[in-house]
Amino acid sequence: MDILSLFVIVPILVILALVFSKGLKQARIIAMSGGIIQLGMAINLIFAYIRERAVNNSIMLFTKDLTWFEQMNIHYSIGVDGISVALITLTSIVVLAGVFISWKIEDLPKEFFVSLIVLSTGVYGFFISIDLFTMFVFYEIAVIPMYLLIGIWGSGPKEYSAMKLTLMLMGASAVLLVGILGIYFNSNADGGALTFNILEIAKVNIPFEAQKLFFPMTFIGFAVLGALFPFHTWSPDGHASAPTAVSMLHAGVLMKLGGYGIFRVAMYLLPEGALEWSWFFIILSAIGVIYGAFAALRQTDLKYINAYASVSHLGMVSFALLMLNKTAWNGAILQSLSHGFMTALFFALIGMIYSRTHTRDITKLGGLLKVIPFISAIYVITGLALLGLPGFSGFVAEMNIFMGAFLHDDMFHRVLTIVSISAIVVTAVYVLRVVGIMLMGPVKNTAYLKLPKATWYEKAGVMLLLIPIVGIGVAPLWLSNMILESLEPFIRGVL
Amino acid sequence: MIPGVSITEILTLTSILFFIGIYGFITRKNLISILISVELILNASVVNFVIINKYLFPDVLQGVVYSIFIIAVAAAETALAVAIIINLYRQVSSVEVKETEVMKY
Amino acid sequence: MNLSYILLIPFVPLAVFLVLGIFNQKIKPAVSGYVGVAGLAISTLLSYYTAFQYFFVHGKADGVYQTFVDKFIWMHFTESLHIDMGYLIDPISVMMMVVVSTVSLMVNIYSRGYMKGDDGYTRFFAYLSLFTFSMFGLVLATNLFQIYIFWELVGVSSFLLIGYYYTKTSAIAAAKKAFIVTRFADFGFLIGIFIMGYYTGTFDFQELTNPEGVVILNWASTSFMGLSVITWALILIFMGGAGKSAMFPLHIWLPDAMEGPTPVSALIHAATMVVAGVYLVARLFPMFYLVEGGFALQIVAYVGAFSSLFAAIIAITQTDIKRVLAFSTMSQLGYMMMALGVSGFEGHEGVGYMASMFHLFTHAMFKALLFLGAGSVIHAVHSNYLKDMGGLRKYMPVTNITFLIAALAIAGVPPLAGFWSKDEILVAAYENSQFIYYIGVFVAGLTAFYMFRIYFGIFWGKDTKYEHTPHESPSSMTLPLLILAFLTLIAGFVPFSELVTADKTGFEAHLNLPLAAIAVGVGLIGIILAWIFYKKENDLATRFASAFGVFYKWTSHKFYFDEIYFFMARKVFFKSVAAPIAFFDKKFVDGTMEGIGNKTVLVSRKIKAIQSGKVQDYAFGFVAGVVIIAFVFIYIWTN
Amino acid sequence: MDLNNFFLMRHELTLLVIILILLIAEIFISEAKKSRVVSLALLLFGIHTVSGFFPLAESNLFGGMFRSNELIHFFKNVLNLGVLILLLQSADWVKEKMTSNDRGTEFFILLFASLFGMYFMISAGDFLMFYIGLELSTLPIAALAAFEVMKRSSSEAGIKLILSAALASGVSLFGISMLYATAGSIYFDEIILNITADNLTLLGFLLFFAGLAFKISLVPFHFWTADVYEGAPISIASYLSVISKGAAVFILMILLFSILKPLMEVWEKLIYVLALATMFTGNLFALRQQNMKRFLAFSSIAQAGFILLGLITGTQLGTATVVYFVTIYIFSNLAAFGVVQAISLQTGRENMKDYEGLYRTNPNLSLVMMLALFSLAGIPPVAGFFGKFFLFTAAASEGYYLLVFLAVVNVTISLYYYLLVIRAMFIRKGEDPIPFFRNKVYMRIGLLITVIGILALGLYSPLYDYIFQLSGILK
Repeated sequence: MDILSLFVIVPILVILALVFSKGLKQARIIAMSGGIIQLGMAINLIFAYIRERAVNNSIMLFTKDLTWFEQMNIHYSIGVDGISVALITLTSIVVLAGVFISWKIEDLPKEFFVSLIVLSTGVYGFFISIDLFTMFVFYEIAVIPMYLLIGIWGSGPKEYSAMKLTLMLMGASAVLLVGILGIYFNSNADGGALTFNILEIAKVNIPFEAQKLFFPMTFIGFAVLGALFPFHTWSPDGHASAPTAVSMLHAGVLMKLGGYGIFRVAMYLLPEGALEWSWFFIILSAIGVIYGAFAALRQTDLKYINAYASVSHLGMVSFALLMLNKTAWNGAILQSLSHGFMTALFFALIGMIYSRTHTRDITKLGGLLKVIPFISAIYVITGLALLGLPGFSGFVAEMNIFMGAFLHDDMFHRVLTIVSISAIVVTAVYVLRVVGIMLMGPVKNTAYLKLPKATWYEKAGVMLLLIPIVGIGVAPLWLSNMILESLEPFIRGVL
Repeated sequence: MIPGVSITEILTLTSILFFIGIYGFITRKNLISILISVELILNASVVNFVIINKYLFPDVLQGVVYSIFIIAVAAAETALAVAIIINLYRQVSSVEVKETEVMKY
Repeated sequence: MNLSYILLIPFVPLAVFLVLGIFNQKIKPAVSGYVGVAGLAISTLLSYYTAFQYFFVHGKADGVYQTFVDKFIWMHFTESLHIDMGYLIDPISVMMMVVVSTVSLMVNIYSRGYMKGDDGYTRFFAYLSLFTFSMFGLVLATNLFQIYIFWELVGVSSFLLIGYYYTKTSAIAAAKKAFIVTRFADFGFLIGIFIMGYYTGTFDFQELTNPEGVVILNWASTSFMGLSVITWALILIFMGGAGKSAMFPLHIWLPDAMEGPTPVSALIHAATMVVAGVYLVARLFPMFYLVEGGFALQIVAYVGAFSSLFAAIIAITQTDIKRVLAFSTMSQLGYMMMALGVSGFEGHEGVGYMASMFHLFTHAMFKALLFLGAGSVIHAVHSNYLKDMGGLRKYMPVTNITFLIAALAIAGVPPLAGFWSKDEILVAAYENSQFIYYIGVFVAGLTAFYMFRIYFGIFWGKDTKYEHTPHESPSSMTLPLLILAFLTLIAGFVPFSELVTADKTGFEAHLNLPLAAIAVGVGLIGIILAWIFYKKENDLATRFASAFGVFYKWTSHKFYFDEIYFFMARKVFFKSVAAPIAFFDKKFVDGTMEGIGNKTVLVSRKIKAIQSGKVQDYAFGFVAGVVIIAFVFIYIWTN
Repeated sequence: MDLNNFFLMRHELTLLVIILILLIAEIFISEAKKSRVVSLALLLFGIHTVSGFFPLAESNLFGGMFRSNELIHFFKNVLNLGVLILLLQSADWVKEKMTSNDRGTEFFILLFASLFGMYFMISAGDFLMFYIGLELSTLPIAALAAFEVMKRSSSEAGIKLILSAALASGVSLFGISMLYATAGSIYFDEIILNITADNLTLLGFLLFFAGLAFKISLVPFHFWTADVYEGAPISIASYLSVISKGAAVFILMILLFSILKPLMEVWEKLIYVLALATMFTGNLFALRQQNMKRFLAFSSIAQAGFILLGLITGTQLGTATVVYFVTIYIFSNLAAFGVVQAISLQTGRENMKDYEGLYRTNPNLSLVMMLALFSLAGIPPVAGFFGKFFLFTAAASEGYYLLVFLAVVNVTISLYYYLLVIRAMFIRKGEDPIPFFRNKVYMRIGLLITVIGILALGLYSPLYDYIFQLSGILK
């Protein structure tokens, strides 16, 4: 059994185990052990990858190829490069943290964990697959459970949000599907056979007209998941209604599928299309960056604030991707990672606060730093990380993005770059606004004076997410090297 | 082969017959008369087959055979339809088509 | 020379921070205080050792102070462009290390008394250590990006310390203000760095500031809007410096920052962090001086001069002693900037540079002393306001004496520290531009006046009746006062012109008597005025105030800058940008998406009548369909 | 032709035998033991289904009126499977009918007769055989639609079906007569030789097409569908929605791809238009349905629209994808109808509102339903996704990207109303959820088979490749 397929098989086994489990206790134990195993696998994968990379410099490592639909030339073909490895690790960590955070879920626990793990399976599959069809399959597998997760275990207008989220993402995948088919039927442009295999297609130079037609479809198809302005409106409602762990997984991991897909499919396979269209999407992304920040400035619901923050930060990801140079791309990947950790951590903390105070309205909260010091302190730290404080992952990522964006010295890029950079100020404002109103100040509600302190599993979840944030922030070099070398083929492909 | 009558005239006749049937089907209020209109439609095609066979391809009798089958099937069809209509009559003691508008939208 | 031990200087405080931070709840306050002090003591000793080694033993090679660098690559941008981490040892960094460690140590000792009994005592020391670590990092930075990194960290620790009393709304507001304003400045700084990096291909100070280096030699390669991009970069970088050093118009955060505990004000907002801006300019001085004929440097000079004047004027009218000190700080920082601005590079022309560093050094000592003194006063009378003070000399002699020394020093009375450095600055200004010189002299007078205004106000003046009689502070607080007072006395005699100069060679500094005389004279005038006004209780001051009328009002309201900024932030950005965007998002962007959905459902309601349930309608539909299709495909849509 | 290639009609013959046996059984089995007929019928049909899978040579009988080949065999087997599942699902219901009022054997007889008709329709070699098959497959269903004599809605459904069917067959007959006039023969093989795209031929083709479109219930020939489904017994509704629709699609495909190929540039436009009309109409009507049967009726209309995406190509790929999709669709839809059947059998409730909170009382049923709906909506990893994806691939292979795009938009719309059901079952709690009940064994087996089908058909790729290789036979 090869090291990658395990990432699909182990979750399935866990699901089976869950199906036969009884009650909350068993369910969460199984889910947790499953999560730990996957985390172990992910870490093992990193080392295995580094070892393998030393001796083998093919684009994808640990590749495996099983023919699936012979006649359509569809394969179950998998492989990883540095980028996928990093994102897989992110996933495994967030999933485990999510399990910890939803330790006390009462309603249908079994089903909850099952759906959660189905989702993660989809994500893993998406990251490891290098066959467009397989990729697409996993993509949808990852998206659909959201409906049940939000619908059943959510809060507020959950049915509405769940439906909205699912439909918008499915609509996106509709556009995406057309794009993929377009790529597929142009993959024989050099006289070869039709294929879904990304690496094969990358060798083909698809006719310019086709690229021009299908790049935007593929891009938007993925970008909706990446909350690209103006297709982001599913995310605030969705996140607000979703249960904590789901918000974590969704914002932390699922939205990363967008950026990854844009990079691996849209830009890698349709480089000329990317060049042709970059200006347009750069504008959208830049708008998204600043727009999300300002929108966050106005919200009073913690989850909305964080959701709009995500819009802003993921805007940076697509912004960076469209800069079409190594530095910015490196930044984009790092940003995906760091945003994954940070936003997951944020949602976790919000969940803890909510579970204690039963409100997410910052105007109703206050002085939490005095009442629940641990959670509040971590919240402050995460906030600082979010506003790009050195020593945390966000800084590293943003610096790469901005530097990369600065490598274009024409007016257009300069202006938009500076606009995007100005977001760091706004970010500071809305982060400090929350910190100031909610954590500091006098305790508004005396009932809060005896809120329970953080429990062990909450601490575990938080630490799990905090460590990588700091780790990347303090010693980014090894990670960024791992990513940079994986960017080589893209450079060759796109530039 | 009727002398002095060309195929076009007969075909015109059958077409008229056909559309009379259609018209009847759409306008009649009574289920039985709707059935009759159906018969008209079918007969139009029956005549068609026979005529076409006779005038255009007289050597093989495909059309004629076909028409016989149509007649047979039409009979069966009508019988069944009447049976069902009777069944409805048992319940609502009427054979008006407007009795069959319970299910809609 | 082997300098690896220098790493300990920043990392000991870091370790202290981590220990205190993580075991915050577990550690007993007393212990944490000792831990903090001990940690700082180590750093201080090491920095003194380094200073000694550098300046007097190994530092000089054939008359020039060498620069020792040790660094490693922290992160790659491109193959050539990367962020390094490491330490850079040259005169100013060593000097700064001494300043930082000294003041920091003093403050740590002082705080053990000042913060006694405060819950969060441990937290306080943790923050202090964090700040010290970041400050060392900033000082030792080898390149622009490293300095930026620690720049931000310093800002954050300042945020944390200002907001230390986090239940006090004013404190929170001040902390946020400080962070956001500096953040805005750093936005410029960052862009400056990027421009610099993009056009010069390096962040490294040595390559950037090397007078014969490629960077400086072909500064004119690219230009933008009539100025060299390098100049733009420098201006933007200076923006960052101005933000930290509270230069006009980015000064508004500094007065409010006084909401923090007094030791913090002494450490961060008087002695160390706020001089970071000056340090940054000094760090890049060759560029400022040599690129485009020192255009950027001119800006520095005038901003500095104006800020010093502006702040001095405001300081006169403030009634909160800490705010007076804050504005005085701002004014002194302006002095330093001004000095850099008017400085030359080679040999004796570099006197301004030397003077500014000198003033930085001395100012750190006596301003820290002033703050700590004020702190001990506040500690005694539990108020920041002059009206609640007076006649304290009887109760707290030590504070009185030390405060007086410091006041004299800042007023530039020989032979105290302030006199020497201030004199050098005025010399530099005089040699460069009369205008700036006169401003400098005038400010010197103002400084003397407002400083003695509060001195007399606190220790002399009316005999206030105190509900519980104030008493001298504990030894843990007076000790640092005495030490600093001592330093203030001697600091002036440090031969800076040999040690810290622009071209690192050192020159023969000589006292320019006439200028010195003028300066001292003005200072004395100020003191005497203050004596007249505030020595005894009288209404002269109020009468003068009313005489100035509007001007006084404006001044006492700090020329309404806070209001302007508040307006910008609240009304313009929050109400006129953020709110509309949020609205737009809900109504339009979201509205469209929902509209699509609702329309679909609506349509499906509209068309339901087609399924009428009448079999004949169905038949009609059927036939009509056939007819239309037949018509279309036979007559219209045929090719 | 001699006896042993007469045996090439194995499917038809065995089915005929079964019908006869049932007739005899009807006569000789006593009232008390009537319900055994069900088991008997199931047994016999099971045998028939299995026997259908034994290989069978190509055949061309009655001077080309009846022809059969591997693809057709395969499809007959698929139909058999479908009917078998359907029988399993409706066995209990039929038993109930028998005990209440002594009827039920004719249910099987009529059903098999209709299936018998479909066999002939599929393997028709000329228009006469085709027509007989068509009618033979329609009329019994009309009778069955009116099977529940005590229910007014049932007989209304019967009337609507028979009348519409009569009209449709009348129209298509008129069309056939025209084709006969222009081509000079009713034999497909001869028509191919001398068919040309002149106006009369076109008109004939269009009229004829309408007749088949009626069975597939394409817009605007679909109006009868919803009402009949709602009124008729559930098993009949599902029979109409899967078996007869599937058969009609299949024969339509054969005709289009073989004898009507010369008219291609007409019918591809026609199908383009009808596909869009059908998908949108079906979905838009399905949006607000409350009655599950009606809901599934409109959803099945929409599905028919998707099928057209495969038909439009006229290539081997198209054939393969259509057959593949229909196979999957049969399983998915039968699963959905099966659950509806089970619930209405136990509680007589058929509205979406009654399904609220179903998961908490009957998890297994709701899971089956969820799988079925996901398969219909085309969500991986269940089979429906692969079916749809391949249909779209086929359409895209001919460059119909816009059509594909609109189709996928429709998938999203359809997802909406499928999710409504899932919402009712999983998310809503409901005032009085359907209490827990256990299904009878037949029903369970029936549902089990469908579930296995839904899961396996997609993931087990060789099936598709097999179909593709079979599809080579056409053209």
